[in-house]
Amino acid sequence: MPVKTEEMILNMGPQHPSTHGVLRLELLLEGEIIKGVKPHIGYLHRCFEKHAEAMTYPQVIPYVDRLDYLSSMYNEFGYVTAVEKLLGIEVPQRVEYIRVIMGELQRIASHLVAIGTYGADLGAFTPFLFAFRDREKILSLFEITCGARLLYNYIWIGGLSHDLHPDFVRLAREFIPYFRPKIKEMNDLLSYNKIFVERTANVGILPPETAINFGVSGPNLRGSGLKWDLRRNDPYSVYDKFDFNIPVGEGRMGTVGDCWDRYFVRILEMEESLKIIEQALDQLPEGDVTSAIPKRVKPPIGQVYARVENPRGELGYFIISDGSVNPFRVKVRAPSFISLSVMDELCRGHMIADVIAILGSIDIVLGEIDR
Amino acid sequence: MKTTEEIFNLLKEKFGESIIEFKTGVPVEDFIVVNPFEIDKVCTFLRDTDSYQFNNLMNLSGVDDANGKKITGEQGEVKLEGRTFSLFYHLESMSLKQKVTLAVRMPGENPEVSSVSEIWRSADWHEREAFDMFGIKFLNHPDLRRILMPYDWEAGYPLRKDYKNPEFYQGMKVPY
Amino acid sequence: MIYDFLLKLTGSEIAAGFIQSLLPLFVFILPFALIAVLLERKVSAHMQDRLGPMRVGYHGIFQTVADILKLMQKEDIVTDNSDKALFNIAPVLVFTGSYAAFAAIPFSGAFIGSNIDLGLFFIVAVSGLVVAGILMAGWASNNKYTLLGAMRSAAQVISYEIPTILVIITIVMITGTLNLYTLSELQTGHFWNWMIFGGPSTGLIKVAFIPFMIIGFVIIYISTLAEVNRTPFDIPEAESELVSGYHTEYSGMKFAMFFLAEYANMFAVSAIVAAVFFGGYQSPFGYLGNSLGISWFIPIEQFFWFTFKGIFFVLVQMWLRWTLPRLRVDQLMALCWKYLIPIAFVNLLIVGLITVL
Amino acid sequence: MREYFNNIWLGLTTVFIGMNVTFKHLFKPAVTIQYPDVKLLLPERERNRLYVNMDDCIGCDQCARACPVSCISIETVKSLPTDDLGKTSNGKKKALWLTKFDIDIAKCCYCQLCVFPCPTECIYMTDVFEFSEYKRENLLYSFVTLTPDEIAEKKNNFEKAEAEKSAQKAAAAAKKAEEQAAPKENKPSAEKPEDKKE
Repeated sequence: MPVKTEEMILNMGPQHPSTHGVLRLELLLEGEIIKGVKPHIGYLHRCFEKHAEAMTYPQVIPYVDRLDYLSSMYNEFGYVTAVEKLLGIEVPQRVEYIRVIMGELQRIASHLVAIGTYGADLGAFTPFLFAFRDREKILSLFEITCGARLLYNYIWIGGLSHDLHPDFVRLAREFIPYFRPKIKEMNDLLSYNKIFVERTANVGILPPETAINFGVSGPNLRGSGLKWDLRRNDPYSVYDKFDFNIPVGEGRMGTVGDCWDRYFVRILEMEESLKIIEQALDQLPEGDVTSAIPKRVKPPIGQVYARVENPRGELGYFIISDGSVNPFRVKVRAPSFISLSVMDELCRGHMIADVIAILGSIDIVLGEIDR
Repeated sequence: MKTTEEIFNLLKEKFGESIIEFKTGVPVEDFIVVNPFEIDKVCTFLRDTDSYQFNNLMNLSGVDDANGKKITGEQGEVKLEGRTFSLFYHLESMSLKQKVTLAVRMPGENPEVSSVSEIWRSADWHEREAFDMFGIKFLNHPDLRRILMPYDWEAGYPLRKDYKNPEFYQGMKVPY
Repeated sequence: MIYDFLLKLTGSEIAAGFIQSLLPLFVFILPFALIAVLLERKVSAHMQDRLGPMRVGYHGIFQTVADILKLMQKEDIVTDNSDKALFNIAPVLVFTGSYAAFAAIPFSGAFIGSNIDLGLFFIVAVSGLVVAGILMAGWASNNKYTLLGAMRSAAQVISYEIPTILVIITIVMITGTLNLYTLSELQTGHFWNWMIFGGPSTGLIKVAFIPFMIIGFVIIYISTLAEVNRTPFDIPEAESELVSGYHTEYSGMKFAMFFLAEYANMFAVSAIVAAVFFGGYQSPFGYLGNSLGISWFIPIEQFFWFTFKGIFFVLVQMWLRWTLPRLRVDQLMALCWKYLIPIAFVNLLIVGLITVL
Repeated sequence: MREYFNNIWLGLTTVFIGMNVTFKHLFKPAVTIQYPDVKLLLPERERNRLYVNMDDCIGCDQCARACPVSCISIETVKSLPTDDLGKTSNGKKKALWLTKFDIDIAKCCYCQLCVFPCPTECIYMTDVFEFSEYKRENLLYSFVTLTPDEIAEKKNNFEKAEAEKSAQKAAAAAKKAEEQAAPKENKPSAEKPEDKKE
């Protein structure tokens, strides 16, 4: 007699320890094997785009902070890049350098969360706390600069809210040699651990063609072996003045584009970010950071799409101005939003435990997905 | 590297009437306006032709142009006549490093457009979002559901400029 | 000895037996669980550059007491559509399984719950009750996560009993006894008489045993770790996947039962490892009681050494838990069936050959 | 076969490497602090609870307009020419009675946008961060220094003056009142320098 089997639907989330927020995944299971994944999002929808239409341009910045709350600096960076393009203003060199330093520090902080929570998702809790310990150092750097640890409102249109704190350069320079050995420690503890490798290598393979077609960007795309980084391929700000590598996935532990590659690209990127910070601190020019801030932001009628390389990928802002002080339309091209849409493709044929591994490796932030 | 104008001229040659207009002079960005029902063909062409290779859809955003004329109906209801919705497609060729912006315009009463989700899978969720926020219908979309709003949201499409919050949703008061 | 003492004290065999059977619970399991929970939290905290509980008492030593008080006050939630009878029995059964294992564990020369000849066999067999309890809990909760957790757990515990038993057979082959008391007595004297160093055998054979004994020890340690569902084998609970596995729906004291059972189990398997490979309650250097001529002091020393060894292995379990990520369910099975069992089997074969020689 | 033994080797060695790392950390001092007993020294730019120094406030409403979440609400009443409201610390003359200056700190998003436009630097962020309350109403901070009676009086005075004004229709008096009442609203803040491009 043939055994009768039934497909089971398992709801993962919205309250679940490792969905990184309020995400609901509807898993179609056969035993423990995934037949399909249907993400349901919108639990954190805060109507950013509607709100933005009622705000003036500078007032949007605190809202932008709250999109991807793990990389607020970079969200501001992207937004002001777009608005400045629309206004057609040049910002002083010092401002650009400080933005780059802040952006790269934020990238490290964000990757630390990604790596740490990834470890926690796979059951290793210690790397998670190690990562958060180091992230605190970066947040303290932000705190002395602008007074906030998470939602900065620091990068303003045309400038910055504050100049660097007198201690900042010294503390940032101290941070770099402190942090380098921590990356090695993380590698010892997690990256090369056999169990970790077993869990992540050859899991959730994302071939580069699929990645491009899905619009996946950032470390996820680079994990698939494609050397594509907007800092290099479509330079903005002063990124063309720095010397850094673009790490890509090489399939060292399995196939190119698996979870381990995506994870390890983040580890390598932290080192590259350190390099950029070092160079930027060396080259940091003097100047006034508030001199180019316009008194009244009132861009001409027009539209702009500007994008930056957020820690999670290509963060784009599409802004339409109708000539008033309020933006007519702000659309955010959120990298996590796109990354999450690949879930179904990545998860099929894997097991429940792999859903967690894959979800962690694409590093989503629900605040950005739901906006 | 081709400029938007060159692409426009080439497309105009190929597709004729489907390519409606070339907008330039707007600060920062030029764009090409395309017929909403031909956008999928144009996009397929742009992706698959060797000299374009627009393999990446960076962004797709709906816009309520808010341009209609207000007409008060017999029962006092306000209608916007002649309003349009737009969609902007930001394409990029990662191999040739060129970008182009396409746009389509749809009438406000029945905004319909061909889906490009077959061409770029990234368009899938973007289109669902545009449907969710503006009520733009994408023909041939595989799974056109609301994405950010609740599936049973009946008060309309929130990013339309004439959207009004409902009083109640599922018995809960909405403006808290 | 304790039994005789109790018999004299109470004058009734039933009372003496009853008191003696309760002794490990009150003298050992409960205090141990209190200490171990705190220890776990402290160890993990210090490994992660934190301090852990610091509020209740000096460095938080009464934290677990506070937690237990909290758990007792908690509402006992039974979900509507659960199978109530099974739901209530399951935690008891799980705890019974781990408690029963303590019956045959020789805490010291003078105190062994039940000195049965099939001690080792009894422990392995009675641990099987835990699986039944876990399956019950998973099924009765009527929740997909608990069910998955229970299924995983059953598969895991049953699979990992095989390498455990294979290693035990290896030992039995050398010593010729399943009685834990006799086994411990065999390893008396100094630490080089422990099984890990070849046991009581002498000469070249002893040296030849050592590498295989170490392999056997590693295998039994890994597989017992898996049997008690600790990281890296905690997939039945797999916090990040299955919320918390089979005990997701439990709260209050029923949850505490599972918790207690986990810690009791941790000690039980550590005790087996200690008894089988590390001389049980035997001191590594000889006894103070012997040299001082105080004979009643020896059992106390033995108790100390036994707890010391047990807690040491519990500590290593914690250490592993806070270092390693978790395996996936198929990898767990692969580790058992592709690595541990074949190696244990080859080990058994070689040790058998050496014994024959 | 080689892979098999390699797996075993890697499995054991990497586990030991990891255990070595955690073991070393067992003896490192903790990086955490015992929070309510020990508190971090907060940097000088710390951005926490808003505070308004009412002595300096001229009621210009610029902070309320800068706020992206509208958590500041200000109501003012024009003063009579006979009233003396004193001067702010940087020498500005006050011309408005503040009858309401409420900050709903529960709504505040700590963005500091209200601080920069203030012409007298009277609204600023302090380093107080422990102000949780059991009731949301308690988070509605009122900074007004006038008592309700005084507020009623000032309102009354103003209405009377208005009534008088309209009754008398004395153009000269009205002009004078307006001159004094006009708030120095559009004065750019000290923080925000003039934009050179405009």
